[in-house]
Amino acid sequence: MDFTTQLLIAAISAGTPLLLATLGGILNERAGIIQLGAEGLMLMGAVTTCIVYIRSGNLLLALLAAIAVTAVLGMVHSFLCVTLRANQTMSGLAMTLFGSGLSAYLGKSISGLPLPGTSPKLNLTWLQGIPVIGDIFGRLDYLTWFSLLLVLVLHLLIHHTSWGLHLRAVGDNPATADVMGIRVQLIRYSYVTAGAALIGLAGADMVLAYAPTWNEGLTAGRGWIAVGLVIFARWNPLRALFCAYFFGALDSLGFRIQLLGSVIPSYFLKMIPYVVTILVLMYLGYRNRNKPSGTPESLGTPYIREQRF
Amino acid sequence: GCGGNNNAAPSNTAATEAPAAANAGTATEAPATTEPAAEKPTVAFVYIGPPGDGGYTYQHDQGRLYMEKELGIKADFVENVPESADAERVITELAQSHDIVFTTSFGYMDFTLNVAGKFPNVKFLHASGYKTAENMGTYFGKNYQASYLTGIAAGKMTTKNHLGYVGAFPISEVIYNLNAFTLGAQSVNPDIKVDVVWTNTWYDPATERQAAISLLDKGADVLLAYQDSPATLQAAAERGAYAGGNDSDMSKYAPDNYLTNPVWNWGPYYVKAVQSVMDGTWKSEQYSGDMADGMVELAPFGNKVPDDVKALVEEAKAKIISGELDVFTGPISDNQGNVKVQEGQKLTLEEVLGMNWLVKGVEGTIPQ
Amino acid sequence: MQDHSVEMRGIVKRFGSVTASDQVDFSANAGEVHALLGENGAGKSTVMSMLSGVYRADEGEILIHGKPARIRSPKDAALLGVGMVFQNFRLVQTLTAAENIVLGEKSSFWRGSKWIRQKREEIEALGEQFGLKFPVNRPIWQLSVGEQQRVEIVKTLYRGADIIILDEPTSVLTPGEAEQLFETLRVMKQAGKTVIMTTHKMKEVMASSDRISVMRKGKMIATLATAQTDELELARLMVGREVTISRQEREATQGEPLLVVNRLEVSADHGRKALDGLSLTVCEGEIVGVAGVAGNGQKELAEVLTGLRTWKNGEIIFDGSRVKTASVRGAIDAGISHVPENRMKSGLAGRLGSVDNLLFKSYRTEEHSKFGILKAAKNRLWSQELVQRFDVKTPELDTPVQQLSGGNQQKLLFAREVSHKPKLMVAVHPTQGLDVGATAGVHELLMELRSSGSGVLLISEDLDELLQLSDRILVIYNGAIIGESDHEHADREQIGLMMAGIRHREGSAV
Amino acid sequence: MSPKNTGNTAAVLEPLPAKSGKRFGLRLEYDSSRTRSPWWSPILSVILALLLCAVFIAANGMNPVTVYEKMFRGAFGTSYGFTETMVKAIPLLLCGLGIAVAYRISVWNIGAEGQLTVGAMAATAVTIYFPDLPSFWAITLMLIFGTAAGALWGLMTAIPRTHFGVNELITSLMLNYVALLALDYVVFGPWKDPAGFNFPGSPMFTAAQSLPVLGTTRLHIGLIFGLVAVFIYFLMVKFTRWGYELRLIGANPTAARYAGIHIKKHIIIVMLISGGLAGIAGMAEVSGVTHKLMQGISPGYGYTAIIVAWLAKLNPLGLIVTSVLFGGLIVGGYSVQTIGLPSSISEMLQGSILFFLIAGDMIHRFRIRRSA
Ligand SMILES: Nc1ncnc2c1ncn2[C@@H]1O[C@H](COP(=O)(O)OP(=O)(O)OP(=O)(O)O)[C@@H](O)[C@H]1O
Ligand SMILES: Nc1ncnc2c1ncn2[C@@H]1O[C@H](COP(=O)(O)OP(=O)(O)OP(=O)(O)O)[C@@H](O)[C@H]1O
Ligand SMILES: [Mg+2]
Ligand SMILES: [Mg+2]
Repeated sequence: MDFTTQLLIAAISAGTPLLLATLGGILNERAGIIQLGAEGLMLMGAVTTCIVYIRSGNLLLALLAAIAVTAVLGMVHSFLCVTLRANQTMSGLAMTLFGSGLSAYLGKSISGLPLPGTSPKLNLTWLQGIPVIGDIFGRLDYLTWFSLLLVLVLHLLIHHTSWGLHLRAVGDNPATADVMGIRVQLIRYSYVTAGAALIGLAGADMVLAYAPTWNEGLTAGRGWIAVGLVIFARWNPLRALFCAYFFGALDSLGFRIQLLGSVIPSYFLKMIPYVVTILVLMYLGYRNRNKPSGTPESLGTPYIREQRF
Repeated sequence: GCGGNNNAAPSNTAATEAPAAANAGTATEAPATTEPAAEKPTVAFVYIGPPGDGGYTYQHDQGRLYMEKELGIKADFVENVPESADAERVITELAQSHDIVFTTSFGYMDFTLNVAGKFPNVKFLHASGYKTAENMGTYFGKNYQASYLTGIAAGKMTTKNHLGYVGAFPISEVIYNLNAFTLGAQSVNPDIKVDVVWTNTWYDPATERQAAISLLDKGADVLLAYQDSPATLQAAAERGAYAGGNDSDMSKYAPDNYLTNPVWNWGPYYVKAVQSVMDGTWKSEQYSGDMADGMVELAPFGNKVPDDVKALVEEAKAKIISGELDVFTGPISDNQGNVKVQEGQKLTLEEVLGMNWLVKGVEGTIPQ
Repeated sequence: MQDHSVEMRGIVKRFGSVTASDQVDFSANAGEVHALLGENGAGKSTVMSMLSGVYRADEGEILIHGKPARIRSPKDAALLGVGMVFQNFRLVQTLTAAENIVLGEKSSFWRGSKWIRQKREEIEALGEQFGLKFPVNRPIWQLSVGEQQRVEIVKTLYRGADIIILDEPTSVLTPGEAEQLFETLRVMKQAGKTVIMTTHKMKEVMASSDRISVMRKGKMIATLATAQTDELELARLMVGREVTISRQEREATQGEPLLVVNRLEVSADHGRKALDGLSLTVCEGEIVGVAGVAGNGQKELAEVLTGLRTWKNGEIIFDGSRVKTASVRGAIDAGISHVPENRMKSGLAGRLGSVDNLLFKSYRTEEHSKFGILKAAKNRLWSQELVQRFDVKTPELDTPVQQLSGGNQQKLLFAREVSHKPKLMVAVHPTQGLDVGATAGVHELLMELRSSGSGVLLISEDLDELLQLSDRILVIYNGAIIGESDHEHADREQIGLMMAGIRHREGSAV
Repeated sequence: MSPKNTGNTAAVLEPLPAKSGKRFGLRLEYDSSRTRSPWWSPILSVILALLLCAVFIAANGMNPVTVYEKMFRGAFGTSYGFTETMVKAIPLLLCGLGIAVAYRISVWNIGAEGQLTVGAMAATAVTIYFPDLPSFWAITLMLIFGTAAGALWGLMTAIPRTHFGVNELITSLMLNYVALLALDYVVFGPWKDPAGFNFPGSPMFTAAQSLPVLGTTRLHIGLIFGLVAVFIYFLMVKFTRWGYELRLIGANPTAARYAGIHIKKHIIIVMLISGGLAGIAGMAEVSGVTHKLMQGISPGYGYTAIIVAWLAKLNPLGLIVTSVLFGGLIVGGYSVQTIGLPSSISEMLQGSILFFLIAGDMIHRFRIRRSA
């Protein structure tokens, strides 16, 4: 395998939880609700997966539990932001704090215990024969495949279906969506809940794919990265794929550069993704200065039907 | 007052006057001077992580539990104490109501020293540091001995003569373990080379995994991680490579791909230290444990490690315990080609603890 | 009496302490154009919003085609065949016209290219039928206001509404476009639809409606057949007293040129050219009206003159000196005041009280602050005075201005803009949405400015207002002035033609 | 809505407008004109958060009252605990003030953590490159450097926002990571204590480079910095043109632009202040508390300060109260551990206080109506 293939594989592996969480964030924000609680949700997803998996030995059950728990938290977020019209930034921060605290609290009992298994692989023998592609796609795990599929599904959903049109309308102009008979609050609830569940699944992926055991603060800030990636990807699932893999690749590239005997301190290599994100966004901001930016226009503003404009 | 030997805190709430008002130094004076040594001291631990981290803190906590059982003492602990301003407060609070405080991470050194100055009658024991005081000692162990043994196993297991080392931070503690690991491997396999990457984190499975994969991609087939998570082991297992971790026995995470690694066994030391305080024989020292006194051990081998390798390691282990074998005995050159230890010389403990060069055969750099 | 297609009985709606709709009874029939007339804040939009499900009535009942209807959401209303074109359009800017129209449709989950093409054709056909043309495939943000309105109307038609409510539909249209709209209304009427149109422009009401309901202060005053009433009666009902409308008496006060704009080129927000070689002159003591259809550069013209926007080419000479860079502060200091088109969006800070809103432009002056510190007590007194002088009705000086009525908000805004004796006033749609009384007040203020020697650049879409006030009327089209006529020779029809971009060779045209 | 009503909000909120199908049921109506939330809402939210966490504590087999009592005593019950709480409150107050300034005009700076970090680094740079300055000059220079570095970091968030339209949330967040990595670099690399056995961390500061403390406690003069900053800010907002301009921008940015206020300039100023204050916090932390630069100089002050600011409703005087409260929460969080409760309870408390606070801010805007 050559360097780039290896890097690509590493990028996919590092990028998958980011991708899942970013997609979750995109769903949230497309519906007009900011989601800064990703870190807390990922931790909750991870801890739930661990607890249920260790206790029951059933991976599917564990994943469903993670989805269920984070979906409930997503509903709390929607209740605050959609029904009560509370400040979305603050609700997200509260979610992050509460999620980190609660996950640490709940995880005490199983901390350090190994999971019964890891993320199962989907060995596609017919693919493995093909040179480059086979190397990359022959041995991905189910969750990675799921995330790839999800990218496609969400892309099609958002851009080529009636639901997607509704979603875009709700995110950009809920008042209009409302008079068109679209149930704004329902859609917001649904997508925030679904988005939170996806972020929870990202947390599950982190434990399953990386370390087969729970430990406090295991996401190490990846939820926050996902928050950034949502903006970096400009709320677009296809771009999210590239952005997440880009971050994944840079994550791994740092080590590869170290191994090539580079004298650049690794700290600077690790800064690359953050700096690049800012620079790219600045460039895009400059280039798109005369166009709508792609930000869901109602992002952060609650919708109140009887409010005047 | 707080000199009572029942588990400190809850009962204290009834009598908060004392710690509140009194200078804490005098508060702890009572048990030290007026009561006989037979009275059991109150003990507290400060942890850097949660006891369930399955690694460093876990081992300290095992040591605490062992000590509790051996001496019949109930010891308190405070977990997740960052090596920052909080540490000093936590240590102070504990010093107000305990006779012995173990601070188990390097970053607590200066804070422990500060607090020790204010509580002359409390004994402080700090792990892995180098500063001491009248009432503050340090303790750590020569875990590089076990790293050396792990290196022997790795050197035998590799088929490509290419090992990988996932280092947390480029600090001496990691560096001398890496060097010992390399020397161990070279002792059975002179052609060996060891690639090293620094993750700059103690616990971040995703990053560690990336580091491990990079090493595997570069061709290493046996990995060792000086990290707290089993991520490296998991990544190696996925590729059918061997790996080990650090601090504790990680075999449970991937028994078939587990090699071995150094583990800490703090219990006997904690018993000894507390006992000596109880006996009134304690004095400040820089205690350095090793394989001989059992503070450092080698984890049980993984399922697939063949018997001849085990035998080889056991043989070296016996030599280390007997003192026949010293890991850092010359000639040793660094990877720039400079001779660092002359033929026949041995590094002093001081020199080991301050090590900041990599032995020949290690491919990598220490960021300056 | 025929069956009413819409009947509202005893409708009450309160917003906090305001009763926006007080026991209102209203009915409209199929096949008629029913005008709902009322001054600003009378409650027209509120009543119509309850019909369309945006607001929920506190009391009262609604019958559609004779059957009691429970309208709890816009969706309920749509199912009952009620469609509304809002005063502030309800369009998603980033979606195309077609997407906006089919929004909310559930028919096909998958939106393939075939489906889209089919819908496009349907929409185009529908537009054709009612004489409503617009680019179907372009995102809304690229459309002109008139086009956006057409999208809105087609939207209601497309959704099969047979009760169509238009809230202030003509306020954004040229006379020509308005005429076209009335034509569309006639077609809709013939198709058997119920058309309800709210407005406060009596001329239009007389020209296009069959029946008229008049509201005042949340109450329904009367419902009349158009044929049996006249403008004067309507005005009386609307305002509650006699109103005389007359052309202002005027004497020439014109002095030196105050503002000279030469071949100005300006880009709009999205890069398009908004002003393209525009030239004009405003003299002291002169009101210059700028007529034009929305979206022809009026907004940019006002912004560039008030320092909010930079220009690419051309020059602006104000009060004898050349303006070098765009600066709002520079404009304020030079004595240019600005009545922006949307007072709550850009003119006032709704959450703040009257004092803070009055201080907007003068807080930097010696009079109101020193060494960076505001003279709080003095500013309060000064505000108190202004509020009294301009007759702004506010419960307290600190009451958030968003709680004031539209007319009072506008008065407050004028108080601020006039208080520092501007040399030039750039007023954009200053009477939009104001009732007759308030409009008269604003007109009076503008005339006062004129007679005190200030220049006024009046940008309006209300041709009557322009004809009534302006010493000269310029017509803006595609970012340039394409015609001019003076007060005496102004001719409605010709101006209307020029607003549509048709230049005449006659004497008065440039 | 009276306090009594709010107690059973869950029941009240049951029939959401979207769901209610009852013909003449009750429904909730949102009244956006009730913008001012009652003074007791923060207090209530703290109480509700304590109740929520009590459930978890009880589930852990402990008596919540004992736990809270222990927590309270740890943080406020002893003079030592109280000074420690104040020590914690200092960075929270300074960062929180900076955040409040920015949030006032809707600049969502979540980068106080990074700004604090670079402030600490810059202050340390003074000790490294000018080791022998006399106390006054050392401290002054450290203060200047710390402030300037924090402000610069703030500027790096402001410029992309003002000139390139980049969302400041993401920029400030990313810069946090950059700052932490830069910190790693200097403590492992150029500024590593030569006598430190290769362990990360700068050399210890000398007495001249350390902020004066109160007696034998760790309460340092940074508290005065914080209080002075609060006071100045309070006066500025209340009485100056600048404060008026902020008020306008906060209320309606478009209108502010029409009034000739340069919003971009204000965003930049506000971010300079915001970053500068966080920078001071960083300087005070190294010079006043840790006396050396090291990893983990801030255990998340920059993030906690966001809550502190919000809980205070961006009010500078309220900030004093909330920062002490949160200082106490953190200190108390460690205290409860000695009775066997994990420290995560303190994080959970912080999170739930925030949840209840933002909910409480809104709930009084609803009222029950009989629907027609
Ligand atoms: N844009 C969307 N995204 C996700 N889910 C959607 C979307 N639109 C509708 N749904 C889901 O589809 C279901 C049916 O939608 P909706 O209730 O709007 O249909 P309906 O036929 O109009 O229903 P009814 O007339 O009974 O109210 C809902 O339960 C909702 O969850
Ligand atoms: N959502 C709302 N919240 C609070 N008050 C409102 C709201 N909508 C309308 N009002 C108040 O109700 C009254 C009637 O307003 P409405 O918009 O219905 O008047 P209108 O006749 O349409 O006037 P205009 O000619 O300005 O459109 C006004 O006093 C207004 O302030
Ligand atoms: Mg109105
Ligand atoms: Mg209206």
